Amino acid sequence: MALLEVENLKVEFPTRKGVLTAVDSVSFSVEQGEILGVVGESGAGKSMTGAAVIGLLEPPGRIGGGQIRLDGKRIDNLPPSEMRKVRGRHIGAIFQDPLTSLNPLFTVGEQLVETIRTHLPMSAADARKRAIEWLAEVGIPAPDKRFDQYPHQFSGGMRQRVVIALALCAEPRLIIADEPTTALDVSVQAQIIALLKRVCRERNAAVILVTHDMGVIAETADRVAVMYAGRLAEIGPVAQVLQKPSHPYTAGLMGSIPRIGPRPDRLIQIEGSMPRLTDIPKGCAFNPRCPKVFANCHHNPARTAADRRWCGRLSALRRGDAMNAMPTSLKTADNRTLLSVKGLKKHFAMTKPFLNRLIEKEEPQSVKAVDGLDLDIPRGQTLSLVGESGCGKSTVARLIMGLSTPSGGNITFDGIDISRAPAGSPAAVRQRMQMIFQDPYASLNPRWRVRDIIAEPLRTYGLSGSREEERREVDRLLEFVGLNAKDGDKFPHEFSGGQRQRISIARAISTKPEFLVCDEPTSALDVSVQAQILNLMREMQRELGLTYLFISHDLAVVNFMSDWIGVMYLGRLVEVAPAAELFNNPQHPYTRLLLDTIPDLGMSKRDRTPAAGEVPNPISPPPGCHFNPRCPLANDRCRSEAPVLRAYANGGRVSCHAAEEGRGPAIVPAGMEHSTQTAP
Amino acid sequence: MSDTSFTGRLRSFADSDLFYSFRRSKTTVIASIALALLVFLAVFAPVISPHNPFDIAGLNLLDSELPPSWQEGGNPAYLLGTDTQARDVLSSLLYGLRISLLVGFASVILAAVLGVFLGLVGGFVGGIADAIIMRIADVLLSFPAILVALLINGVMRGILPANQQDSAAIVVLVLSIGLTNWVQYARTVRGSTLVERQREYVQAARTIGVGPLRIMLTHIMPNVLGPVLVLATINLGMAVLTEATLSFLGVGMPATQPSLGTLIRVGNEYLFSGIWWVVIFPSATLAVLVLAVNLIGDWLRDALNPKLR
Amino acid sequence: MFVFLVRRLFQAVMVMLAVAFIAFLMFRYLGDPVNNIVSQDATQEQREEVRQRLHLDDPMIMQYGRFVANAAQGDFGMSYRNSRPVSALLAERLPATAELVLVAALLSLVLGIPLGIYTALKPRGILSQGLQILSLIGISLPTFVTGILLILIFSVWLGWLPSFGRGEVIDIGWWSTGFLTLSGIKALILPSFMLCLFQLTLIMRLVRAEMMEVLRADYIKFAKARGLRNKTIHFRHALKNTLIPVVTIFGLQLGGLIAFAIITETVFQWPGMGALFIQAVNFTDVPVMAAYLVMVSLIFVIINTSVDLLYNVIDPRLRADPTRASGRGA
Amino acid sequence: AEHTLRYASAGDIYGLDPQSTTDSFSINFLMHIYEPLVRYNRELKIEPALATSWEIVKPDVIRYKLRQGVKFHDGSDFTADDVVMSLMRATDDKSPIKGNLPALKSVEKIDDYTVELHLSGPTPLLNNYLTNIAIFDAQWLEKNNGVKPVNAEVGEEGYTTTHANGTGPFKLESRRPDAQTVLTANEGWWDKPEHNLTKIVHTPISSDATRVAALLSGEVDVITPSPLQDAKRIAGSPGTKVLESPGLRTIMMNFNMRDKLADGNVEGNPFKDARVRKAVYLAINMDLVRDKIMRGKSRNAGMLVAPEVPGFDEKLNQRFPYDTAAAKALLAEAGYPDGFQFNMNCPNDAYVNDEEVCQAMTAMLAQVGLNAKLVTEGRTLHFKKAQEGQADMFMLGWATLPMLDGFSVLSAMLHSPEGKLGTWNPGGYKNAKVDELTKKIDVELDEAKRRQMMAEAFAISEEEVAWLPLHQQPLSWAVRDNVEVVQTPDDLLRLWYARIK
Ligand SMILES: Nc1ncnc2c1ncn2[C@@H]1O[C@H](COP(=O)(O)OP(=O)(O)OP(=O)(O)O)[C@@H](O)[C@H]1O
Ligand SMILES: Nc1ncnc2c1ncn2[C@@H]1O[C@H](COP(=O)(O)OP(=O)(O)OP(=O)(O)O)[C@@H](O)[C@H]1O
Ligand SMILES: [Mg+2]
Ligand SMILES: [Mg+2]
Repeated sequence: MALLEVENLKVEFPTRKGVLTAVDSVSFSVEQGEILGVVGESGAGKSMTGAAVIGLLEPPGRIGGGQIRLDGKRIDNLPPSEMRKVRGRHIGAIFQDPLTSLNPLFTVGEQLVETIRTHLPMSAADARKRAIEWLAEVGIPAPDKRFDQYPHQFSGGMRQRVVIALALCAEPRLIIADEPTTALDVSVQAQIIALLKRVCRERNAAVILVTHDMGVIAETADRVAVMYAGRLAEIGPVAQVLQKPSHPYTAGLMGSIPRIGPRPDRLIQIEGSMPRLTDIPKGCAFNPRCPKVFANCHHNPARTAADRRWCGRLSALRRGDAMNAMPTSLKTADNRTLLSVKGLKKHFAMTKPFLNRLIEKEEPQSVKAVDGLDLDIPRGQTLSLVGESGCGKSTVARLIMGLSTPSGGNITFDGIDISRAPAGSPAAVRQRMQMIFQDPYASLNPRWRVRDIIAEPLRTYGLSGSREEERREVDRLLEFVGLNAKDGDKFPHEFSGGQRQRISIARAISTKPEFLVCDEPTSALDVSVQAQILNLMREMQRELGLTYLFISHDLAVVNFMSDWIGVMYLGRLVEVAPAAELFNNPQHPYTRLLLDTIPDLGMSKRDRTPAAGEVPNPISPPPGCHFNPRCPLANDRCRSEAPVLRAYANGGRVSCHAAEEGRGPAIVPAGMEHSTQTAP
Repeated sequence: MSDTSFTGRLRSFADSDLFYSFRRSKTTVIASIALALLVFLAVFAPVISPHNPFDIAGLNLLDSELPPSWQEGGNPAYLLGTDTQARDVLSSLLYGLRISLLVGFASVILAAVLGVFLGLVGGFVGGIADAIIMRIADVLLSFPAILVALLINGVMRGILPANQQDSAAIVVLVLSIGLTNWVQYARTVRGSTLVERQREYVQAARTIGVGPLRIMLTHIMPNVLGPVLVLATINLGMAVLTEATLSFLGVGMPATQPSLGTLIRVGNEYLFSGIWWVVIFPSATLAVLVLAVNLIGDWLRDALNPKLR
Repeated sequence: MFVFLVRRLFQAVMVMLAVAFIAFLMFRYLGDPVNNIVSQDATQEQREEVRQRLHLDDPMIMQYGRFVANAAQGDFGMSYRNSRPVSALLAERLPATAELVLVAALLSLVLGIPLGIYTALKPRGILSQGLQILSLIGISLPTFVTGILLILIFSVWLGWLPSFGRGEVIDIGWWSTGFLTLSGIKALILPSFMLCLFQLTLIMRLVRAEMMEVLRADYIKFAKARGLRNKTIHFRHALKNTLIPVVTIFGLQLGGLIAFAIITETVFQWPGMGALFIQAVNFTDVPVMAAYLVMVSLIFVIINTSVDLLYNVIDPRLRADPTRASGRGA
Repeated sequence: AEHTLRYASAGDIYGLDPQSTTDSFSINFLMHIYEPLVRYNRELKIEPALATSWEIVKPDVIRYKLRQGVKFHDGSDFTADDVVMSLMRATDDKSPIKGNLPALKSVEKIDDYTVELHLSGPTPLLNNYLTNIAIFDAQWLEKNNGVKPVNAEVGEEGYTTTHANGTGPFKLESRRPDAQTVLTANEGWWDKPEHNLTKIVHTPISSDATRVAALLSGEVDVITPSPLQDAKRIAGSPGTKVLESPGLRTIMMNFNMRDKLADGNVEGNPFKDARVRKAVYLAINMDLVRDKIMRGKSRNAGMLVAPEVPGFDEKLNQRFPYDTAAAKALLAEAGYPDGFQFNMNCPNDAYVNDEEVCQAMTAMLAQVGLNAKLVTEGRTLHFKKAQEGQADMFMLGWATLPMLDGFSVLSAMLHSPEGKLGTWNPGGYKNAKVDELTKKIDVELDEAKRRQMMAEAFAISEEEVAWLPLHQQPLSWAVRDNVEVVQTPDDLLRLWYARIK
C-alpha cells in the first residue's frame, strides 16, 4: 500500500461568478521514501494540491471531491482537531519563502521546541537537546548558540535550513515541499535541495517536491507529475517523462527550456498561455494550444489514472524536433562598439544619521555596488551580465540608463559621453536606448490604458504626431509584439504576465531604439512564456539590428541570448568572454561555481557537490580578491591583493591570480558534460 | 469589458468586485442610503426646511419651546418642536447638518489635498523637503489633535478682525481641523510613494525622460489614492465630531449659525429640563451621520485591502 | 541605544519649543488677562500697572524667551488667577489626571484586546458583528453627551455611582491617590469609561484588523503546517505580532487620552490638569496654559520614547538597530 | 448632632487669601473664615462685626471701636494691631485689591481696641468698602512672612494662599484646590451662631448639568447657581427645591457713541442720536424675554440699579413701553427708515442665559429693521473687546458690589471717561450735568442729598437712553428640602445663616 494515495481530488473555490475548480480529478500516489516531483506553470494547481493534502486550503477553498488516504486511512474528511495531529507529525510542509515562514518574534529554538513538544512526549530539556541536534543536522554551525537567536539573525539559506528542521523535527513520513528554493539565490538553491534530499533519504521520508525547475526535478525526483490547468497532464518516472514525454504539453515544456550547449535560433514555443480557471476549455484543457489537436480533444477530458498515455494521440513531438536548428544567421557584424563603459563605479553611502556618527565616531560606510567596471558592447550583439543577487547587475543597468549617477568612471554611447546626463537627456541619445524591466506586474502603471503606456515615450520625445498617427503607430507596435490592436484600450490587469512583458517591449521599441537594456526580462515568467519572449527578443534583434545588454542569473537563458557574457561578483567583473568560450572553458573559479549550480536536466544523476558558503555582505567585502573566502584555490596573495582583468587566449578576459599563475586543476565544469552532447 | 463610454464604465463598475462586495454587505448598503439621505437633506436644506432659522425677524418668542407636533401642545407647523429661541428644531437641524457636513467635507478635503501633496513631495523628492515635512508632521503628531485644533483656532481668531469672526467661523474651523489632520494623509501617501517610486513603471517613465512633477502627478498619485479614500471617509466622521467637541469647548460654530455640534452643546443644557427634543434630535442625527460614515469607511478599508480579500 | 535616546531628546526639545511658541502666539488673542485680575472698576492706570507688573507689555518674543528660560529650570511662573506657582498647581493636579488616564488606558486595553481578538477570530459571527456596530455607535456621539448620559443613568436614576469628583483620596507623599478607597474607585468608573470609550473602540478595531492580517501571514500557515494547536497559534504566534502596531497606535493615542481628559474632567468635575487648563483658558491664565501645553507635549514625548523602547522588548528585529524604530510608519 | 452641609458652586475660590483677589465669590466664601470690621446682615444692611461702633471724627477721619475678647482660630487675640496691619496690607501698592478701598491713606492705632482711618477725602461708602476687607492676625502674618500682599512677581507661593487663620464662624480643615474645601464650625466664635452646622464641604462643579445631577442624586445639599431651565425638574423631584429671587445684578446694553460704528453699513454713528437709542429700547419686548427665556424669574429694569441698591428710585424704574410702531417712527425720524447694520457683542458664560437674551434681542431688532450682527464669546474676550470699543452694542451686568450703591454705576458707567471715572464707559456717553453730579456725590456725606443727586443723574441718563437697561437677572439656587439658607440679592451664600433639619 502506498504511503499517500490521492484519488480524483477536486479543489474548488466558490466565487460570485460560480464555483471555480482549481484542481480537477487529480490522482496519484506516493510510496514510502519516494520523491515525487510536481511541475507545471504558475497557477497550474500545484500548491493547491499540496495544501489539500495537508489540509491547509485557505477558505473559501475546499475539497470538492475525491479522497486522500494516508496509510490507507482517509484524511480528507478528518475533523480539524484530528487533522491538526496529522500535520507536522505525519505530514510536514515546507513553503517557498524562508523569510516569512518563521515567526520573527520567537527564537529559532523556541519554535523548534514548541513543535517537538506538540507532537512528541518529551521534557523541555530533551526537546531542547533534540532541537539542537536538528540544527546541527541541517548544517547550522554552532547550533547551541544559534538556538537562542531570532530568524532575522540568519541568512536566507540558513533560514530555509531551519524551516527544513522544523518540518522534519516531529519525524513525519511525508514532506510537502512547495518550491523550497525559489526565493533563494542560485548558489544556495543547490545546497538546500541536496540537504532536503539527504535528510529525507536518511529517514526514509517521502517528499512531494513542487517546483517549476525541471533541472531540480531531473536530479532529485524519482517520479514526476506534470500539471496543467488544474489537471494532471502526465505522471511517470522522471527519465520517461523528461526524455520521452507522452503529452504534447510536456513535450513543449521540455523544449521551451533553454539549455546550455550549442545555441539554437529559436526555442520551441507553446503558443498562448494557460487558460484562466474561469474558462478552461472543454475536453482536454490543453487543446487550444496543442499542435497535435484533433476532434476528440474537444470532447474527451483526461483519461483515467490507469492510462499512462494522457493525450488523445501519442505524440510524435519530441524535444529533438525543436532542435532542428536553423543555421545561425550570419550577423552583419559591424564590430564597432556601441556602448562603452570605463571604470564605472557606484558607491551607496550607508551613512548613519549625523548624531550617530558624531557620538559613535563611526567612519562613513558605503556599499560598493559597482566598483570599477569596464565593458564594451559591439553594435548588433548581445552582452549578458550574470551573477548572484546583489552583485550589482541592476545597478549597472540603472547607471547606463541614467537612472542614477555614477560615483566614478564614464559611459559613452556611440561616442557620446552620457555618464552624467540624467535619464531622458540628451533626448537625441536617450531615445536611442530603452529598457525592459523584470517584473511585468510592476513595470506597467496599473491605472493607465495600454495605449497610453505605449504612447508615453512617443509623447515625451515629441514623436507622436497627430492623434491618428499615434493611434496607428501603437496598433502597429502591438501587432509587432504579437498582441491585438484592440488590446490598446485595456488595462494592464487584463493581461497575463507574458502579454504584459510584450507590452513592455512594445513601449521600449516605440522610439525605434538601437540599444535595449533588459534586466531579467523573463525571470518572473513561466518557462513556456519565457520561450515566447526570448524568441521575440531574438527575432527583434535579427530584424531591427538591436544591441542588447541582457541581465539574468539563469545561465541557460544567457546562453540562448548572448554573444558575450560578463560574470560579476560583488560589483566587479571577474570574467568576460564570448558565450561559448565561457561555458566550455571557464577561467575564473567563480564562473565554475556558477556553472556548477546548474541543475542537470540530462539525468546524469551525477552527485553535484554544492559549493559552500553564502553570498557575502557587500558593505564589508573581504580584502584582496573578493571571492577568496569561497574559493578553493585561494592563497595568501588572493587574500591581500586584488586581481585585475587580463585578457586570455580565447578572446576573453579574467581577473584571477590562480588563472594567471596556472594554479590548481583545470576543473571541467559539470554542466559541460551535457552541453557538449548533441540532442538525442 | 473595456468599453470607454460612460455607460460602459458604469456597467463595468456594476460588474466590479468593489460593487459586488458593496452589495453583499447589508450594513454598508443601509449606511450608504442613510448617508445619501443626510447629504441630500443637507444640500437641499433651504428648499426642504419649513422655516428659515437664520431669518431672525421671523422668530417669535411666543412660539418657543413647543414640543414636537405629535405631542400635546405641539404645533403642526413645527414638526420636531421649537427651541428656546422659537426656532423650528427641524429647520435648524437641517441647516446644522448642512454646516456640519460642510465643515466635515471641507476640512477632510483640505487635509487630504494638503496631505497628499506633501506626502508625494516628501516621498518622491526626499532630502531636505522630506525632512522638513516629516519633522513638522512629527511635531503635530506629538500633540493631541484637539489641542492643536484649539491652538490653531485661537490664533486664527486672533488674526481675524472682530467683525468677521462669525462669518469666518466656518473657515476657521475648517482650517483648524484640516491643518491638524493632514499628517495622517501625508504619512500614508509618503509611505506608498516610497514604495511606488521604486516600482518599475516609475523607472520606466524616468528612462523615457518624463519630468518629476509629471511622474508624481500622473503616475504615482493615482496609485496611492486608495488608502487616502479610506482615511478620508473615516476622518469625515471624526471631523464632524471634532467640530462638536470644539463647540463644547466654546470655539465651534456660533449659536447664530449652529452646526449639529452647537445645537447639541446648547441643547445639552436642557437635558434635565424636559425640553428633550432640542437635544435628542440633533444628537440622533449626528450619531446616524457618524455611524454611517464609519460603517462605509470600514467596509471600504476591507474592500480596498488586497490582503483581506 | 544611547544615540537613539540623545536624538529623541533633541527632537523632544524642538517639539516643546515649537509648542511653547505656538502657545504664546495663541495667548495674545485669547483675551486680556488684566481684565480678570483687576476689579471691574479699576482705572486705566491700575490696569497699566498690573500689565507692567506681569510684564505683559513686553514684546512677544521677550515674553517667550523669558518663559523658555524659566521653564527650563522648572519654573513656569505664577498663575494670574490664584497667585500660586504654576508648577505647584500642575503637580497638584497631575495625580488626578494620571490616574484617570491610566485607568482609561488600561480599561481600553483590557477590554479592547480581547474583544478585538474575538471579532478577528470569528469575523462572521453575529456577536462579533454586533460588537463592531455597537462599538461604532459608542463613538458616534460627542463624548460630552455620552458623559452626561452616563451621569443621568448611573448617578441620577440608579444612584450607583457618584456624578462628580474623585471621592475620597489618600495622600502618599505629594501624590494623592483614589485607588485606596472605595469611594475613590467608584468615582473613577464613569469618567474612565467615558474617556476610554473612543480608545476602546479604536484598539478593538485595530487588533481585529491586525490580527486578521497576521493570521494570513506565511509563518502562521507554516505554524499550522507544523501541527501546532490553535490556541498556541492564535495567542502565542498571532497575538504577539498583532500587538506591535497596536503598541504604536496606543502610544500615540495615550496623548489623545490626556487631551480628551479635558472634556471628561469638565463633565465630571475631575480635579485634574485638563480642568485646570480649561479654567485657565476661560481666565486667560497664560502661564498655566503655556505650562500645561508644554507639560502635555513632554508627557507625549516621554510616552512615544517609551513606546519606541518597548519595541525593543517586543520586537527582536529592532534590538540590533534601535534607530529603525523611529522610522515606523503611521 | 453632626450637621454637614455639602455645597457645590460653579467655580472654586482662587486661594485662601481674601486679599489676593477681587473675585466676590472667593471673598465671600473666605468671609466664613475671616471677618471684616463691618458686615452685611440677612437684609444686606451693614452691621457691626469686628468693629462694634464707629464715628466720624472729621469728614476724612473715621474712628472704629473694636470688639473685645475675639480670638483667632489659632488662639491669639484680636487687637488694633491686627486691623492696622490688615488694612495697610490691603491697600499696599502691590495689593490686587487696592481698588476696593480707594480712599484709605493710613490707619492709626489709638489704643488696643480703637483705630482711626485717615482718608483722602469724605467717603460716604467707607463701610460698604470695609465689608469686603478681611482682618488677619498680625503676628501670624509676621511669623509667616505674609505682611506684604502675595506678589505674583516673586514666583513663590504665599503662605496665606494655602493657609488660613481668621476669626470667623468656621475654621479651615482641609483644602484641595478645585476638588474640595472643608470647613468646621468655630466653637469659640464671638457671635451667637444662627447656623447649626458642624461642617461645610464645598466642591466646585463647573458643568451645569453635573451640578444639577449631583443635587438630584443627593450628593450635595446646596447648589449655586441652579440653571433656570432645570428649575421645574428640580422642584418636581422629591427632596429638592429651588430658591429663586431677583438679584442685584442689572443687565444692560451699552451703545457705541463714538464717531463711527465698529461694523456698520452707514456713514457716521446713528447711536449718537438719542432717538435711535430710544428706538432700540422700544423695540425690545422685555416681558417676553422674562416670560420665555428667563422663565418668569427675572425682574425687568428701567433703572441701571436694583431696588436693593441705594440710589434706586421706583419712579425711574418704569420701562418705556414696548412699541415697535413707535420705534420705527423714531428711526424714520432720525433718518433711518430702513434701519441699519451694526454689531452686538454678548458673553456666553457671564450672565444667566446671556447668549439667549441677545439672540432674542437680535430677533426683535430685526422686526424694526435693525440688523444687529451678533457676536457671542467667552467673557475674557467679550470684556476685552467691549472695553477696546470693538462693539456697537454690548452686554454688561453690574451689581454695584462691593459698594452696594448707585454711585458705582454713575462713576464707572455714566461719567465720561476721565481718570478713575468712566472706566466702564467705552461707548463714550458724555453729559456735563451727569459728570458734575457724579463728582459731587462722591464726597457728599449727607445721605438724603446724595440720594437726591443720584436720582437726578439717573433721570438724565435715562431720558437720553445712555444705556439700555434690561433686567435684574434672577438668582437661582437649589437645595435639598432639609436645608435652609438665606438668599440675599447679591447672590452670595452666607452659610452662617444656614440650618439643617
Ligand atoms: N482564493 C482563491 N480564489 C480563487 N482562485 C484561487 C484562490 N487561490 C488560488 N486560486 C487559483 O487556484 C489555481 C491554482 O493555484 P496554485 O497556487 O495551486 O498554483 P501553483 O501551481 O502553485 O502556481 P505557482 O507556481 O504560482 O505557485 C490558480 O489558478 C489560482 O488562481
Ligand atoms: N539605492 C541604493 N542604496 C543603497 N544600496 C543599494 C541601492 N541600490 C542597490 N544597492 C545595493 O547595491 C548592491 C547591488 O544591487 P543590484 O540591485 O545592482 O544587484 P543585482 O545584481 O541586480 O541583484 P538582483 O539579482 O537581486 O537583482 C546590493 O547590495 C544592493 O543592496
Ligand atoms: Mg504555488
Ligand atoms: Mg537586479
